[in-house]
Amino acid sequence: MEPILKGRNLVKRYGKVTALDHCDFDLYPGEILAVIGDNGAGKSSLIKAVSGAVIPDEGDVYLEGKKIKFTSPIDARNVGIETVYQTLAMSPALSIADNMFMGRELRKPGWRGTFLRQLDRKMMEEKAREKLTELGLMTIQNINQAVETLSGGQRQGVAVARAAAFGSKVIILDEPTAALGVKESRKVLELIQDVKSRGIPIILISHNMPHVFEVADRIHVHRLGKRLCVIDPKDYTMSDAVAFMTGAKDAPQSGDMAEV
Amino acid sequence: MEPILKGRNLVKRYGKVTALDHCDFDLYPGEILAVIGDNGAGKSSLIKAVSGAVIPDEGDVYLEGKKIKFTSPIDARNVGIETVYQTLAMSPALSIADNMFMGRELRKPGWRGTFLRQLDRKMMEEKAREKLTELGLMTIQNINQAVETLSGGQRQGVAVARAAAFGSKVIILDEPTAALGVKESRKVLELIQDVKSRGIPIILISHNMPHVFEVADRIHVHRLGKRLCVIDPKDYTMSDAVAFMTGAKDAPQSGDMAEV
Amino acid sequence: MSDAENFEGAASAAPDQVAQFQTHKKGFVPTLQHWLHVNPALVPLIVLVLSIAIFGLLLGAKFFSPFAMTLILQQVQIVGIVAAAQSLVILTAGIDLSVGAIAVLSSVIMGQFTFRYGIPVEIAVLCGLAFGTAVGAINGWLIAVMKLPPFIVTLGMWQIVLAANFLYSANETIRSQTIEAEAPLLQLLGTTFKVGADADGRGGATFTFGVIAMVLIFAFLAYALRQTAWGRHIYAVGDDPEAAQLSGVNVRKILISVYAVTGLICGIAGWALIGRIGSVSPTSGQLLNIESITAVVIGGISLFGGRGSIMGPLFGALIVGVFTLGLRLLGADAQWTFLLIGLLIISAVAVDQWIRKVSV
Amino acid sequence: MSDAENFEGAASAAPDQVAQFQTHKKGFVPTLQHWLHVNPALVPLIVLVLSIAIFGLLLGAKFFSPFAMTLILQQVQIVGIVAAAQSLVILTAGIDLSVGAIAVLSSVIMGQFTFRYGIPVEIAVLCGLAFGTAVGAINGWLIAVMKLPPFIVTLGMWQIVLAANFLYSANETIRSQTIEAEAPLLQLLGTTFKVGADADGRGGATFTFGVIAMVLIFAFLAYALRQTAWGRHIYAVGDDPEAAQLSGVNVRKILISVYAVTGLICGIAGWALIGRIGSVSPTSGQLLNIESITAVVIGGISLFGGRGSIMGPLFGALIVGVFTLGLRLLGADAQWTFLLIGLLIISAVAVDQWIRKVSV
Amino acid sequence: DDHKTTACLITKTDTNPFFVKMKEGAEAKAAELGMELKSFAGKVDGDHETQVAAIETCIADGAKGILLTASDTSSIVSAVTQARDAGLVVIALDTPLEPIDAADATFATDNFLAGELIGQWAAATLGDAAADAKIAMLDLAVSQPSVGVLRDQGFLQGFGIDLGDPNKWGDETDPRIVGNDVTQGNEEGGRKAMENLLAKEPMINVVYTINEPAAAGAYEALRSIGREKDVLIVSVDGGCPGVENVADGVIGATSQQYPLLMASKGIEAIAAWANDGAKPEVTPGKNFFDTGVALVTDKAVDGVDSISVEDGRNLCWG
Ligand SMILES: Nc1ncnc2c1ncn2[C@@H]1O[C@H](COP(=O)(O)OP(=O)(O)OP(=O)(O)O)[C@@H](O)[C@H]1O
Ligand SMILES: Nc1ncnc2c1ncn2[C@@H]1O[C@H](COP(=O)(O)OP(=O)(O)OP(=O)(O)O)[C@@H](O)[C@H]1O
Ligand SMILES: O[C@@H]1[C@@H](O)[C@H](O)OC[C@H]1O
Ligand SMILES: [Mg+2]
Ligand SMILES: [Mg+2]
Repeated sequence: MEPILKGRNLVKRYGKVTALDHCDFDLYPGEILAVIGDNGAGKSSLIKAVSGAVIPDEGDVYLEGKKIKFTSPIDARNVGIETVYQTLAMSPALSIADNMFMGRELRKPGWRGTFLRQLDRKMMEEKAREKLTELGLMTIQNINQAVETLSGGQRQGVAVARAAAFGSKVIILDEPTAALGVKESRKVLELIQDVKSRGIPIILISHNMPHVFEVADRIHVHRLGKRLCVIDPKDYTMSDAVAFMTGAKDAPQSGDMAEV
Repeated sequence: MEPILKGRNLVKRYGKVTALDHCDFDLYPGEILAVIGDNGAGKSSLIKAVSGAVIPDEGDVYLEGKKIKFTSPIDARNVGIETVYQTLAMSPALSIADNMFMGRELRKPGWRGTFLRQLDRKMMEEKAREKLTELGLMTIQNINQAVETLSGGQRQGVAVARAAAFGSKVIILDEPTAALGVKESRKVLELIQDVKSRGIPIILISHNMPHVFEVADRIHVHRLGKRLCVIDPKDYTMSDAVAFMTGAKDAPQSGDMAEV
Repeated sequence: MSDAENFEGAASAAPDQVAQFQTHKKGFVPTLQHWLHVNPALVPLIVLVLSIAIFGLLLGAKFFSPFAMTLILQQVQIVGIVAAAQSLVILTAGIDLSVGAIAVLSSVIMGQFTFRYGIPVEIAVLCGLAFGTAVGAINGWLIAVMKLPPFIVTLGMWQIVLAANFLYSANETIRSQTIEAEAPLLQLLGTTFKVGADADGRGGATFTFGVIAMVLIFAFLAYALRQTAWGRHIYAVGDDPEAAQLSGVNVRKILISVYAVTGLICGIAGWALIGRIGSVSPTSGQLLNIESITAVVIGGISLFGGRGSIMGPLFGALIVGVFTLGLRLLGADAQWTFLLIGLLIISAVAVDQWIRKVSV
Repeated sequence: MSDAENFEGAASAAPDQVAQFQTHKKGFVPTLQHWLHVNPALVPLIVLVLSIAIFGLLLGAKFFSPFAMTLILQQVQIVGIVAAAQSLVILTAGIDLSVGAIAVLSSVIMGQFTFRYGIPVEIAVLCGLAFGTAVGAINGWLIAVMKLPPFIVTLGMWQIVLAANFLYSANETIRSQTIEAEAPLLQLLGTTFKVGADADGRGGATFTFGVIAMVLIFAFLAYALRQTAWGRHIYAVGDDPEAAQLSGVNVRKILISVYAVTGLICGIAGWALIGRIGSVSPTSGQLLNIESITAVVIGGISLFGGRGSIMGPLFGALIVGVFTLGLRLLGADAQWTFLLIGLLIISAVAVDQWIRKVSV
Repeated sequence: DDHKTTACLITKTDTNPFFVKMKEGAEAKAAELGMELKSFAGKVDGDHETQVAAIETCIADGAKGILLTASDTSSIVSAVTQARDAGLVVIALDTPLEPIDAADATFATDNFLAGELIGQWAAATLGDAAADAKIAMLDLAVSQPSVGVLRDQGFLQGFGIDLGDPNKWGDETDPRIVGNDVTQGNEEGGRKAMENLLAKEPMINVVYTINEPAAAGAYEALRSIGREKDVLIVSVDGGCPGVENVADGVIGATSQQYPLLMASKGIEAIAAWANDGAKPEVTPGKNFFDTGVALVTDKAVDGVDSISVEDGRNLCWG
């Protein structure tokens, strides 16, 4: 089977630090791929490289088998790849609704939209509220509240809701539950399952092993800027996974690696 | 027993939002007190109010039974209360060593320190490296690296190391392991135990129930801006705790509340 | 810890109820503060109304007349138009020091193209506006694509355009009478109409097309900023350009378009300048950059970008106009007026800050 | 998932080894880039050396002589001293528009206290310096305690101090000859000494105490910024004031002290101004704010604060000086020089940006 | 007092001692005649809009007349016309408007003549050496305001140099001119401009300066390289510090103008207009009232009228 998103030989250097060191990467259609690894292993750098947020120094990215060059995250979004970055990428002074629809605002129907390019604020607010309610995030009191007035977890919820609402080909989540409470985390996991059931593949970066083992179809273990191995959560235990990613145990031979 | 740090009737409002709603709070000597609660429940606001980062609108804070008014985090630090804020509070462009010693730089011995007020950079770098190594964070390659070049987890590690190194009376950690990997989280938990064994009480905010139940002596459950109850982890299960904090179950009567 | 695996399930029974905190009432002043916090453009408006009231009390009919009131409008029209443009730039966390130079060279181009080369005046005006837009676009390109700091790009551009202005115009003024006779379109924005003047056309409220143009530009930008995606993106870019980029805003396009629109508006300001002073004068407008920035900041737009309402700078410009005229009518001499305007600038912002602060 | 409880234990066997990536060599240019990235102050230094070399080639001995080289030093000394002060402020993410006005009024105070009131000149000089410090401290107080934006505070202060300057001095110049006869201390920083002049004292390298003062101020600030806690705190405040506050920096104290030191240095600049122009003239120094900011930005200090090295602005000021003199010697007239300096400003920063960028 | 006649004085700036004295002269005269004076000024030389606003303010204020030194002599005309239509008398001081009859009257120095006098004096002082003089021209500003152009061109005319276009400086081709540089009319600018030109040609021996502060700055530059004794500096203004500088040999000669006279004449004219609608007369043979200009030097030369430093001191201002 052809991976929907593929990276080959990706290299990204920051000064003397090599964040990605000839790294490969595969995401297959319809799957949930977890990416795990130590802090600083290069996970965020990897997903930035495949989502247009940074341009890799070397190596190629393929979407559905075709080589692509994303020069900005907008390119990736335009082909349906939606990312929640670890830093969340929100405009603090703008409202939740503004942030959710940033870059793909809805315009009023008719001449006011076409000629005056007027936004349909009501519609956007309604939809935003709907998405947040789905995630159980309506402890947020006002959809027009500035994002900077939200708690850390509330912010993360908004970012995840945005990605889920708009991703049509791939959804990438970089530690989406890091700041979330138990209840909110559950909602996100449910959402991930839900997105998968719509046939959209997901990349999930997480340090939470129980969550990873609960939802992942395959686990990409990242170590020292490279893909160390890919394992099937049904074949290995959490202890194994932790041992691989921390270097406590040697990685399984590629013959044993998880195949789709 | 007299609490070492005590809050009574604390109120903090942000515009229409009441983040703290007549909230009480007690930390006893030598204990690890976990604070748990939904996103937006007001946990961060609470610890900000007792560490001088915000000035509560109403209510009082007591340190060792004496009423105190912190007007800035510096006041709190001066009496030995060290806090890792959820936002980490680092200067991105400055080095790890600079950040660790921010506000309590070491000066060279002798006249160069006294008269020229020259910093002892070497000493600071050495100590910083030592602390980070203790936390297993020496995947960081260079102690003079700017903090903005660190991965999210590495940054969090630096912040925790700073607090652990300098806290002498109380250490407050607001979600210290949120961005940390498995290995790094373990190190932080070990560190917490270690600090406790030095007799210093700790406040730990976390959404990670296994971690909370592993290390906490008492658990302060926060809900809707108030202390809902305090439970002893030995008397309740994680499910109970989650049920209390999310409102799925009613809180135990105060008679049942955990006492020291 | 036997429930380790499924403890999270306990959350599922949780109520989905929205948190309800009691709302707190604290009387008039906090309510006002909160209301102003939500509508920050009202702060300069209130300062404006107060200062008109105070000068009106001190000076009586001399100041509080339709004539004097509309005079202020005329006196601030150029600064006002430029401040509208400057606001856009400042909302993106930029700054444009070249606004005055662009306005002046645009007006010189309109004049010289008409008189030196005999180009039809309509086309000359368009050339002037196109020139302003082009210089603005170059600023934007240098800032967005070359990633140079706005302060330095527009500082350089200021000097370049100003020197070009003197070189090109040979510092020649085109006289009002000549323009009036041969190319009245250049003076279009100076056309006045009076309301309530006496039989000789004296006194009464006097408006000019330039004043109306200023108001229209503000209204247009207010619409664009609130009601179009372009406007929301301007705020996002000013707030955090990296986040904006990651969340799908074409930051380059926004920046280039903002500086280009700024250049265009400066071109219009140049045209209005001809209307206001009658002639085409290459030495005008030297202080427009500082004056427009002052208006913007008194109007409550943050120099760090992303925050503030476009109507603020209009009130900001008017506040300065009211103070200048009021103080002069009170008989303060020029240096005292400068000194007091300096104090005004600081206190206007201090009042603003006071109103915004506290836990509102 | 039976290992749910203790899976984390698996990490304990992990090696504590530090990650080792292979270092990559890519030849000279990347190495240079990396090196410059680590030492950003070198970028303006290189631009400076290159521009001296180019003008030297074009102009030969006329330019590349001890006389011309030290002339540039003398011409930039005032801007240089003020740029040192401005750098401090800009490192805290502030800006000081009042620098020139403070310098001038300080010099007027030194002169008028001596001549109008007959105060001993030593004390008059101290009063001038104290005045500068006090105005700076007021700026700092308004910014740090009242939380007003630096741009607006110093814009207001600029107007206030400048107007006060004209009101106080009554625009009276104190002549060089009078000062020389009665209070030579005022001209101290103008004292020259020559190295390698001919028998008549012509040609050769000419230094003034003012130039030396400028170099000493830079050296002192470079030390303070790198080697003292005060300096590190300045960077922290500029980087993220909230984070600095939370991590134990007394942000207020730092801001007030920075603006006060800036005022003091401006006072010294005022003293040097007397040395340079011989007389005490209230109309001097009007462009010092723009000129000093230009030097700072060409010198590579970010206007957003927290980043840059203090030596950069010294080179920045010298770059502008080299271009001004070089272009004049090449025969460019005043207007063209003005235009070319505009281009220089943009291109110097563009080169800087180019050198810094790419994945260094 | 509301019944007092109000007069306005609008100057280019009020930071230049010349205008400060003008204002003092006007104030003194107004006080003497029981009038009220309001003065206005641009922020910088060339600040035209502030002057327009000032005229409007005077109209709003019900003033009887305006004394004006215009920054932009032709652009200001429409504002002046507006004022005259509103019944005010407008008198140009120091700087004639374009056209000159746009104002009701003009009391001014003949700036071209002021330049011509110092040019003639310099040429005569050098004698034969004038043929290979090396001249530095220290002008006002890159925008080439008219006072600066008139004095510069007057100087060159007096020195015997072909002017090219008499409406701008810098287009002359005479090799004796080392170069033009701008000073902003202050000491600092004077010094820097002088240094720049000296670096170009160290043997400069004649320096024209737009005004006396610029001359003082140029002198400092010469002094620092030890050439102050062998260079002839000429200037315009005749302010008291300038005259002292002539006495001390810093400046060789300066053309003195009389701002106090302009101002007091102007106030008198407004008073007359307010009383009986009378308009002022002009100097016979000229289209303005010439307040006069005199060359101040102790080294008089044949063929150029001059007054002594002592006389200059008695007439000086500021
Ligand atoms: N902009 C940058 N400049 C310099 N170095 C960087 C930059 N971004 C990342 N790095 C470095 O690259 C390495 C990989 O970082 P990355 O953020 O990809 O790690 P990660 O696996 O996502 O870690 P975490 O789990 O902590 O988020 C780290 O050593 C980091 O210091
Ligand atoms: N600066 C602020 N301005 C306005 N509202 C704020 C501000 N800080 C916090 N709040 C609001 O106060 C409430 C409590 O926030 P707080 O950060 O204390 O929650 P928390 O319990 O720490 O949540 P989390 O687990 O997500 O960190 C939230 O509703 C939040 O939106
Ligand atoms: O005549 C004036 C002159 O003397 C002064 O020095 O500068 C401005 C001029 O208008
Ligand atoms: Mg990461
Ligand atoms: Mg929190």
